[in-house]
Amino acid sequence: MIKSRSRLALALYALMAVLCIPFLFPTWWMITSSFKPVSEIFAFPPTLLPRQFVTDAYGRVFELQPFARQYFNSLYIAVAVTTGTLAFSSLAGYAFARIRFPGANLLFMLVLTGLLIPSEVTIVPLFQMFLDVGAVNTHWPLILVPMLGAPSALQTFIMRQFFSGLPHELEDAARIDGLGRFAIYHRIALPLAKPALAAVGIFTFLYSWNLYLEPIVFLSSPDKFTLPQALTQFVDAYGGPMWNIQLAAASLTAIPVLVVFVIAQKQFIEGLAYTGLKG
Amino acid sequence: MKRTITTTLCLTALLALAPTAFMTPAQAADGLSLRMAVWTGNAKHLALLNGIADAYKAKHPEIGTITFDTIPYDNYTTTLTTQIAGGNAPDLAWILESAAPDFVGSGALLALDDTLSSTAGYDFADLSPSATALWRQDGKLFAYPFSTSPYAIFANLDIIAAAGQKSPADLIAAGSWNWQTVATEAAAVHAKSGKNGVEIRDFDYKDWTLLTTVWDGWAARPWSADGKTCTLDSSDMADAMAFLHKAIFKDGAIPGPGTSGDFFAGDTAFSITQISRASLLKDGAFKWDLVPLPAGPKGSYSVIGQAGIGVFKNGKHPQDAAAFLAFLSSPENSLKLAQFFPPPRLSQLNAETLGKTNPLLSKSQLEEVVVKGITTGKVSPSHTNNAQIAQQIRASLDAAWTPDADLPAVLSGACAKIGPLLAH
Amino acid sequence: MASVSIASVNKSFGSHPVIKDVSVEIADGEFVILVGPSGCGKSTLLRIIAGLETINSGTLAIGDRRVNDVEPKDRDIAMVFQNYALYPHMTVAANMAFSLVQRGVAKAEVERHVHEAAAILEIEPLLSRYPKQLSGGQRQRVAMGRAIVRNPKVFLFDEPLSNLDAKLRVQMRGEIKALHHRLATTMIYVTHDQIEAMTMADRIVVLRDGKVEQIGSPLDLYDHPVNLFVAGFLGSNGMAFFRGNYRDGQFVSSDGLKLPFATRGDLEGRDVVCGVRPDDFILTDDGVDATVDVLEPTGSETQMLARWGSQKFTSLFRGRLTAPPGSSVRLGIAPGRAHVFDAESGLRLDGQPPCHA
Amino acid sequence: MAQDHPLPSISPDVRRSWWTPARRDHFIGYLFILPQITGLVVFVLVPLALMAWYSLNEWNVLAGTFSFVGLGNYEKLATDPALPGVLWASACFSVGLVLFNLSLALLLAVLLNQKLAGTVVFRTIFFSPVVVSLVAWAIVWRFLLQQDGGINAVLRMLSIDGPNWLRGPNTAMVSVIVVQVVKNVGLNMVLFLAALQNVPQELYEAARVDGASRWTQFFRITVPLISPTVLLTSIITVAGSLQVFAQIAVLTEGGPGTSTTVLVYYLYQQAFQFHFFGYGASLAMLLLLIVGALTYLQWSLRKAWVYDND
Repeated sequence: MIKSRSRLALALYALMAVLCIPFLFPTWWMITSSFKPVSEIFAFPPTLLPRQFVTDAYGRVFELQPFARQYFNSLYIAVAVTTGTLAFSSLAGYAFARIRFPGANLLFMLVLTGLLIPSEVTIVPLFQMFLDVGAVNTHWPLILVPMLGAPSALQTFIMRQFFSGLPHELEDAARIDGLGRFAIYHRIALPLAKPALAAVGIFTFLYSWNLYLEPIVFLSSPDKFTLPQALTQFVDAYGGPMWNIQLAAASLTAIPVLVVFVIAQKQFIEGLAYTGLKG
Repeated sequence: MKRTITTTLCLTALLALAPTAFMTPAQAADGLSLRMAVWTGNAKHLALLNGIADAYKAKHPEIGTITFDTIPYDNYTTTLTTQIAGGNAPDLAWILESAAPDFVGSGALLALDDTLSSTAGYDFADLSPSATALWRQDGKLFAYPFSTSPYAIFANLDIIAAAGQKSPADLIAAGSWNWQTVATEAAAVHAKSGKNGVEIRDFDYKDWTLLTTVWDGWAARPWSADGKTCTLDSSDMADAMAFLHKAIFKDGAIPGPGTSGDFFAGDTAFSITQISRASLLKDGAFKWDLVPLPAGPKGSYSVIGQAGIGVFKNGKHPQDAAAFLAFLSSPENSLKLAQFFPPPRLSQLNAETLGKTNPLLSKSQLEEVVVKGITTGKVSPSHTNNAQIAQQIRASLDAAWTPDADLPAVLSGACAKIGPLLAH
Repeated sequence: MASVSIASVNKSFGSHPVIKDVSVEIADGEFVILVGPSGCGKSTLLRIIAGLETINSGTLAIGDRRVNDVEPKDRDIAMVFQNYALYPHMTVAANMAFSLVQRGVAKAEVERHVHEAAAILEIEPLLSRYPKQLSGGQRQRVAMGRAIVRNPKVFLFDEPLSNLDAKLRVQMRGEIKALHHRLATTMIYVTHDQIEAMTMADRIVVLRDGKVEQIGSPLDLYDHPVNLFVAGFLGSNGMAFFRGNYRDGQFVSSDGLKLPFATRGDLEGRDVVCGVRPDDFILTDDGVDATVDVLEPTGSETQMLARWGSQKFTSLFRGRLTAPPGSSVRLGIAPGRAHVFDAESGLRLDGQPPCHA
Repeated sequence: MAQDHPLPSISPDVRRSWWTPARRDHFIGYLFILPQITGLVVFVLVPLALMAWYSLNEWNVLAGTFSFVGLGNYEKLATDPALPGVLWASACFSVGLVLFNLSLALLLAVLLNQKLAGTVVFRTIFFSPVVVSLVAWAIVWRFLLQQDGGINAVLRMLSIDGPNWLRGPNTAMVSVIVVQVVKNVGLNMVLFLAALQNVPQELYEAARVDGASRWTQFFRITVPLISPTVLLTSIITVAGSLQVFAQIAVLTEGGPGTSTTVLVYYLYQQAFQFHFFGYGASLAMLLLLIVGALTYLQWSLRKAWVYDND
C-alpha cells in the first residue's frame, strides 16, 4: 500500500516535471539568449546556457531608445490604471452587489456588454474621440480607457461577485453603528475585500503592462512609448529585428514582474482564487 | 452621509475635469508646429533629422516645433492610416513603396512640383526620373523619393573560400556571375559547411515582394505593367519560381521556411539586401564583398527599394510642410542624408560623393552597385489596393513553400484570386 | 429605556407581502420574544424595528417618538445578529468601541464603556483578539458586548443562539436572562426555538405568514393557545391531536372510538380537533385502551408512543413504566387539561360558543 | 451604568417627505456606479454606436470620402467568399482553445490538489507565463516553433522529425492554440484549484465507502461540484478566444494560406490594412453578435449542466 502510494507520487512528480517544460523553457530561453552573441542565438541545436556570455545588448537597449523613460511610462500608466480601477470598480461592484436601486439590472447589462467587447472593435471611434479633445499622443487614452472602459468591466464584475458573498449582517451591524453607505463601503466592505482587490489589481496591472495595440495607435513619440511598443522598435533602418537587443529588452520587461510574482506568488494566486469567480 | 456625497462628487468632478486638465497643449511654443511620421527609431537617424529641422527653424521663425514621430515599422502603414482615419494626419510622412500607389492615387497628398521648383537652389531637374516614377501621377510629383536604395549581394568571402568556391569577384571577372552559378556555389556551401547559402534577407516566406530581387532576372512580375492583368501564371514566372523552389527544397541553396540565420552574424554565404545594411558589418568579423545582383536568364538587372516623403493635404499646414520638405531635400541636406539614405539626385549619384558618407564601401562597390543600381533599377511591384492584393498573393504562395508543391496550380490559383482585384 | 409600539405595520417585498397589519405594544423594560416557523416574518419585523427595512404603511414608535423614517443609528437601539456580524478586520475591543467612536464619544469614555461591558460578560482577556480567533460562544459574548456598550433603549436579538451547541445554548439563555434583569432594558428577541421562547420571555408573540397569531405570557400561551397553530407550536413534545366530533356530548374519534375527553354538550355534532399535551395523559383504569408502539425511558421520565385506533400520539409519564410493544395500556386525560379546537377554522372552543365575527 | 449618549434631535413627527431613506439609498447607488457607467457609455456605447453607423457607410480613409451605402456592407458580408473560411478558422480556434485550456487547467489543478510536497513550486511555474508580456512570449515561441527551432531540436533527440509548425495549415492552428493556452492556462488553473479545495472532503470519503472508483469520484462528485466555476471560466475563455489578436499577428499573420485568419484578425486586415473601414465595422458587428449569442447560449444552458447550490 505504502509502496504503491509512493510510486503514484513519483509518477505525479514526473508528470508535473514534464508539463513544466513548455511553461518554463520559453522564459528561460529568452533570458539566457539575451546574453548570447547573435550568432549563438541562431545556433543549432539551441544552447541552454550562453557559451559566450555577453552583456552589451543590455547597454544598447538604453542607447537606442529612451528605454528608462519608456520603462517609467509603462510603470506609471499601469499604476495609475490600477489605482483608478480599484477605486471605480470596487465602488460600482459594491453598488451592484449591495444597493437596490431601480435600473440596476439594466445597467449591469451594460457592464456585461463591456465584458464582451474586443478592443479592436472600438479603437477607431476612440481614436477620433481622443483626437477631438486633443489627447492623442498623450497617455490619457491608455489610462482612461482601461480604467473606465470595456477592460474595467471584468474588474467590476469580479468585485460585484465578491461583495455579493459578504454577509449582509455585517452591513446591518454597521448601519446600526451609525455608518452611512460610503462609510460602510470604505470602512467595512473594502478592508474585507482585500483578496478580491489584490486579484483585480494584479489583473489590471498586467493588462496595462501588456497593452499593445492601443499604444501603437495612440502614441507616436518615442519618449512617450510604453514597453511592449518599444520592444518592437529595436529594429535596424529597414525593419529587420535586432534579435539580441530585442531579447534583452524583452527580458528587462519580464524579469521584474517575474521576480515580484515569485516573491508574492502566494498572495498573487490566493488573491485570484478568492475572487467571486469561484461561482 | 454628507461625506459620502461629497467624496463621490469629488471623484466624479475629477473625472469630468480630467480631460481638460491634461491637455497641456503641444503647440505651447510660439509659431506653428509640424509633425512628420517616420518608421525609424534609430537614434542616429533621428539626430540627423532633428539637426536639419533645427537649422530650418533657425531660418524660419514662424515654425515653432518640428517633431518626428516614430511609428513601428511592423504596423507602419496601418497606424498611419488609423491616424488619418481619426483626422490626425501628420503634416509629412515617410511612405513605403508598396503603399505608394494607394497614397498617390488617393488624392491625400499635396502635389510638390510648384513648391520644389520655386525653391531657390533646389534644382528640381536634378531628381532622377527613374527614382521619381513611382511617385508621379498625371505628371505631378506627390512625394519626394528619399532613400532610394539598390538591392545587392553581400558575400561572406571566408565561408565561400572555406567551401572551396570561387569568390564573386572571380566569377564576375570570368563573366559567369549569374543565378545558376550562385545557386550552385550556395548549395555547395550548405552541403559542406551546413551554413546557409543565399538568403533573401527579411524574406520570411511572407513578404513575397522581396522575391522581385530574383524574379526580375527572369523578367517575371506578378502583374502586367498597366497593373490590370495577373502574370503570376506566365511562363517566365513559372521558370523563376521553379528555380527558387529547386534552390530551396532540392539543392538547399536557399534556407527553407523557418530556418533562421543571419548573414551579419556570419551564418550565411550570400545575402540579398539593401546596401545600407553595410552598417551592420563591423569589427572585421569576416571578409566580405558587395556585388551587384547576378544575371538571370533574361540578362542583368537591378532592383531598388524606395520610400517617399509626402505632404498631406489634410494636414494642418500643408504649405509650410512642403516648404520644409524642400529644405530637407535640398542638395545640401540630401548629401547629409546620403550616409543613411541614398539620394535620388543625379548630381550626387557618383562614387566620390557617396564615398564620403559611406566609408565602409569601396569606390568600385559604390560605382558598380549603387550608382548603376539607382539609375537603372526598377522598384518592386506595387499596386493600388496593395495590401489586399499582397495578402491574397501571400496566402496563395504559402502553398508553394512545401517540398512537393504543385507550382503551376499554385500560380494559376493565385491569379484566380487576384485577377478580379487587379481588374477592378 | 423605552416602550416600542408597532401599529398596523405592513411590509412587502415587491408584490409579496411579508408583514400583514401587525400591531404589537411592548412595554418599557419588557422581554418580548417573536417566535414562529421560518419564513413567518419574525426576522423582518425585528429588522423593521431596527430600521434596516422600511415599512409600507403603519406606524412604528420607540418611546414616544415616531421612527418610521429614522435611520437605524438614530433609533437608539442595538442589535445582536445570528452570525454575530463582528467586523473580521477589527479586534474585539475595536468591534465593541466602534459605534461609540462613530458617535464621537471621547476616547477615555469609550474605553471605560468597553471595559464595563467586557467585565459584565467576562470577556476582558479577549479584548485584543480578532473574531476569527474566538470560539462561537466567545463571539456571541462579544456581539452582546458590542450591543451593551451602546447603552441602547432597546436591545434586538436575531436568533442569537442558533449557531451554538445545545449545552452552550442553555448557558447563554440564562446569561441573557440575567442580563435583562441587570440592565432592565426593553429586549426584543427573535427565535424559532419554542424552548427559548418559553424560558426567557415575559411575553411571546407568535407569528405565522406575516400575521400575529397570539400574544401573551409563556404560560398563558401554553395553557390557552388560541388556535391549533399556536397549540402545536409551543411545548417541547408537541401536542397530540385527535380528529373527530361530539356525539351525545362525548368525543368520538374519526375511527369511531369514544375517547376520554370531558363532556361538552355545547359542541354536539361539531367536527373538532381535541389536543392533549403529552404530560397530561394519565394511566387510569377509567381510560381507553391504547396500543403501545415504542417505550422510551430516559430515567426520570418515560415517553410512550402509542395509538388510539389509527391516531398516533406521544405521552409522557414521570417515573418508569413497563409495557412491551404491542401490548395495551389504559389511558385517560388529566381533568381540565384537554384543548378543543374547531376542525375547520382551527380556533379554540373554550366553553363559550365561538364568535362569528 | 453610563448616561445616555447625545443623539441628534429629531422632531417626533417627521412627515413622510419625497426624500425618503430608500430614495437616498438609490441616489447613493447611482453615485457609486456613476464613474464606471459614464466610462462604459463614453468608451464603449458611443464607440459601438459610431461603429454601427460606420458599418452603413463606405469610408475611404486616404481619400477622405465617406458615403452612405445602407446595408451594402452587410450584403458584402453575406457574399464574401473568404468569410466561411474565416468563421471556420475561428470556430476551430475557439473550440480547440476552450477544450484544451479547460481540460489542461483542470488536469493541472487536480495534480496540484494532491497533497504532495513542493506543489507550490509547480504552481508558480505553471502560473508564471501569465505575467510574461504577451508580445515577448509570442516572439520567443515563433523562434521555438521554427523548422530548426527548440521544439524540433527536442523532438530530434527522440528521433522524431518535427514538422515546420507554423507553415502547415493544421500544425499552425495547433501551435497557435498551444502557445495561447500555455500562456494563460494558469489563470483557469488557479480558479479550478480554489474550487477543488472547496469540495468537502467528506464527500470523497462517503463515495469511497460507497465503493466509487477514482474516476467515478472525479466525474460524479468533483465535476458537478465545481461546475459553476467551469461555467464562468468557460464563458470568459470563449469570449477571450474570439478576441485573440496579437498572438496571431506575431506568430502566423493569419497564415499559412488563411488557415489561422480568425474573425478578429480578418477584421483588422479589412479595416486597418486594406482600409475598408465600413466593411470592417460590419465585421465588428458580426463579431459582437457571435460573442453575445455564445454567451447567452452558455448562460441559458447552465441549468442543464451546472450544479446549483441555491
